[in-house]
Amino acid sequence: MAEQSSVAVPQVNIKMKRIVEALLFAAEQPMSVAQLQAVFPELEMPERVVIEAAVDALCEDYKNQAIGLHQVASGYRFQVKTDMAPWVARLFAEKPPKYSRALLETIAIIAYQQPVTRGDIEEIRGVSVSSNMINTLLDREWIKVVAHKETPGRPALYATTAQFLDYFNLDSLAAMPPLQELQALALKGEMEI
Amino acid sequence: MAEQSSVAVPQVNIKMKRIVEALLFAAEQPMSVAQLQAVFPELEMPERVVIEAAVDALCEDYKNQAIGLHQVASGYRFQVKTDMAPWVARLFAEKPPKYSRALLETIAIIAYQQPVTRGDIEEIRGVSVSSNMINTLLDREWIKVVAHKETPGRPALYATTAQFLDYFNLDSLAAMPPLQELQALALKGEMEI
Amino acid sequence: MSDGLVANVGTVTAMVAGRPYLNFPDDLYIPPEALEVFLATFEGPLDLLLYLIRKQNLDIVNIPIAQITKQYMVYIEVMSNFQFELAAEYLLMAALLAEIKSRMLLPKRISTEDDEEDPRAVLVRRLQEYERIKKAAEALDELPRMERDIFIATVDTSKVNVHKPKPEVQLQDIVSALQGVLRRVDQLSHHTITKEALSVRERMAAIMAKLEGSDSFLFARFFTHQEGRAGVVIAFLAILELSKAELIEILQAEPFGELRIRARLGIGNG
Repeated sequence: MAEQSSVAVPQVNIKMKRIVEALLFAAEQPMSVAQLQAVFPELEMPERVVIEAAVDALCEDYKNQAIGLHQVASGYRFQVKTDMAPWVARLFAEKPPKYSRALLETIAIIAYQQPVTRGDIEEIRGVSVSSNMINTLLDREWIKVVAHKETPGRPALYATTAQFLDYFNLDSLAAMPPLQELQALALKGEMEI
Repeated sequence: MAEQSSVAVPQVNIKMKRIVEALLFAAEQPMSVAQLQAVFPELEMPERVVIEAAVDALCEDYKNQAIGLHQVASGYRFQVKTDMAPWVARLFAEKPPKYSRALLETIAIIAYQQPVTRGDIEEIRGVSVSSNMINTLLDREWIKVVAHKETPGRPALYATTAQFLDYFNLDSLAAMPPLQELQALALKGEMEI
Repeated sequence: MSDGLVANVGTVTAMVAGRPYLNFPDDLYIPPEALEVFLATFEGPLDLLLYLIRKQNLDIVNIPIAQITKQYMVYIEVMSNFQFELAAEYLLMAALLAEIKSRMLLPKRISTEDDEEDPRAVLVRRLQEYERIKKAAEALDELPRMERDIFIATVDTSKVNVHKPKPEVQLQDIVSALQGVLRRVDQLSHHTITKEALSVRERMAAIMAKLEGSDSFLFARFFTHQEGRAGVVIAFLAILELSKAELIEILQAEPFGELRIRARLGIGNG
């Protein structure tokens, strides 16, 4: 790759390489060349070849590290090299991953308020809900899209699945713990009226 | 760091360095030396100094990259170098959260004067502190109850957590910006009453 | 805080401060809402006092109590003239200032002079303490922090061919996450969380799933008689709830005809 770049591809721009490196590490999903280009202001948007040259140079930079840059279907992503797999496996056995508070809040809102749209969840949480979070829950098959709301954009309506209930060993949603706060809040609402 | 290692610290073990690198990238939270050690089988567990030498060597390796190894309160983590932050911020559509003055003052009091009760915070700020504010800080795991004061009502004593320091990119409380000195009082008689 | 607003109010007070009355000349009138915003920019009476001291370049360690008390009272009176709900702390501070001022007027008794502290000392110390926390909070806000300046470098571990265990979650984690949300909702009272029984919520989701991709169903198709009376009630409540949320439509082709349920068609894309 490095050899190619000295022939036809433009000189690797060091600053560009650093920017692409930072973006690929910070993004939590693979990024395509087009997505990388879109990060730049319109007038400064680099050409495809410039991004590609930066990517090639990064592949070279990380050749001997424990992680490397790989191309997957949806773009480029830094990955742990396969020879490190046994160690990474030991790490996860030692320190099982945890869900973020934001994700727990999201699944809690879906469970107790279903069917809800992402917008509904955002409204209740008061902050935006990332696609990543929804995807994690869909991947885990804890939630599913039950319908689309007939409003502009036809947002998906999410509900919990049977797998979600199975995981928590519940036979129905009604078996979820009742929330005292919920009742207190409802009472308060009635008093205001 | 590299020079030290040739004197007292054991030679950097290339394999060890790669393992530590893979583990730090794979872990989703900062990892301490002890946590890194614990990944190894008991009989092969490396000495602290061996891990530390690997960490030092990695710091050096990433000196010119767009990301680097950084120490925060709960351990080491790879993070994007701050000069690249403006580019990375462009990746995310959502604006980063802003914190209210009330919240910042409350957490500052807890950080600098810990352990403190809610009453202590109110005394310094001169206004009442809502339960919500304390709950928000507890939910974020920025503070925790470390004890109860042996006074009537046994109020909770709050202290900051490692997660709080991690969030603000600090490795210890001592790294917080220093508090301004209190000036000596110089009260003279009133001129106009 | 808005500089323009602060400057504005500052001018008014300067004009008013020297005078014993509080009638605003017409050209200096500030709408009460603006005063409210102004007051809201302060974190409490200490913050307001600090502002008054700093605005006039007074020395915090030697504040002229009479002068500062007078100004503070002007603000408080202006606020209460507009019938703002002043937090009790502001009134408490007014009382404290008045007390200090009156104690300073009293002749000192020779015998107790040594151990009697200057009545201003406690207040000045509190102001100093507060000011340094205020500065510390500003410094904290400036520190590089996650989400704004610090971004964690992540890599994909799914390809290393190891079984990555899924995070384990206890039911209690979900309940406490929701409780956290509810506490916040409580704070921002304009959001409402409805309190339908979960069995109704579950049925609502099931009905939507059934309607997805279908045209419509007869009303009766959603009642499962095997579940008995309770099942019928839950289905009925779920349908009413969905209708209220404008997710479904209940149609009747002719008077006394059978009711049909269908997913609601949007106005723009129906």
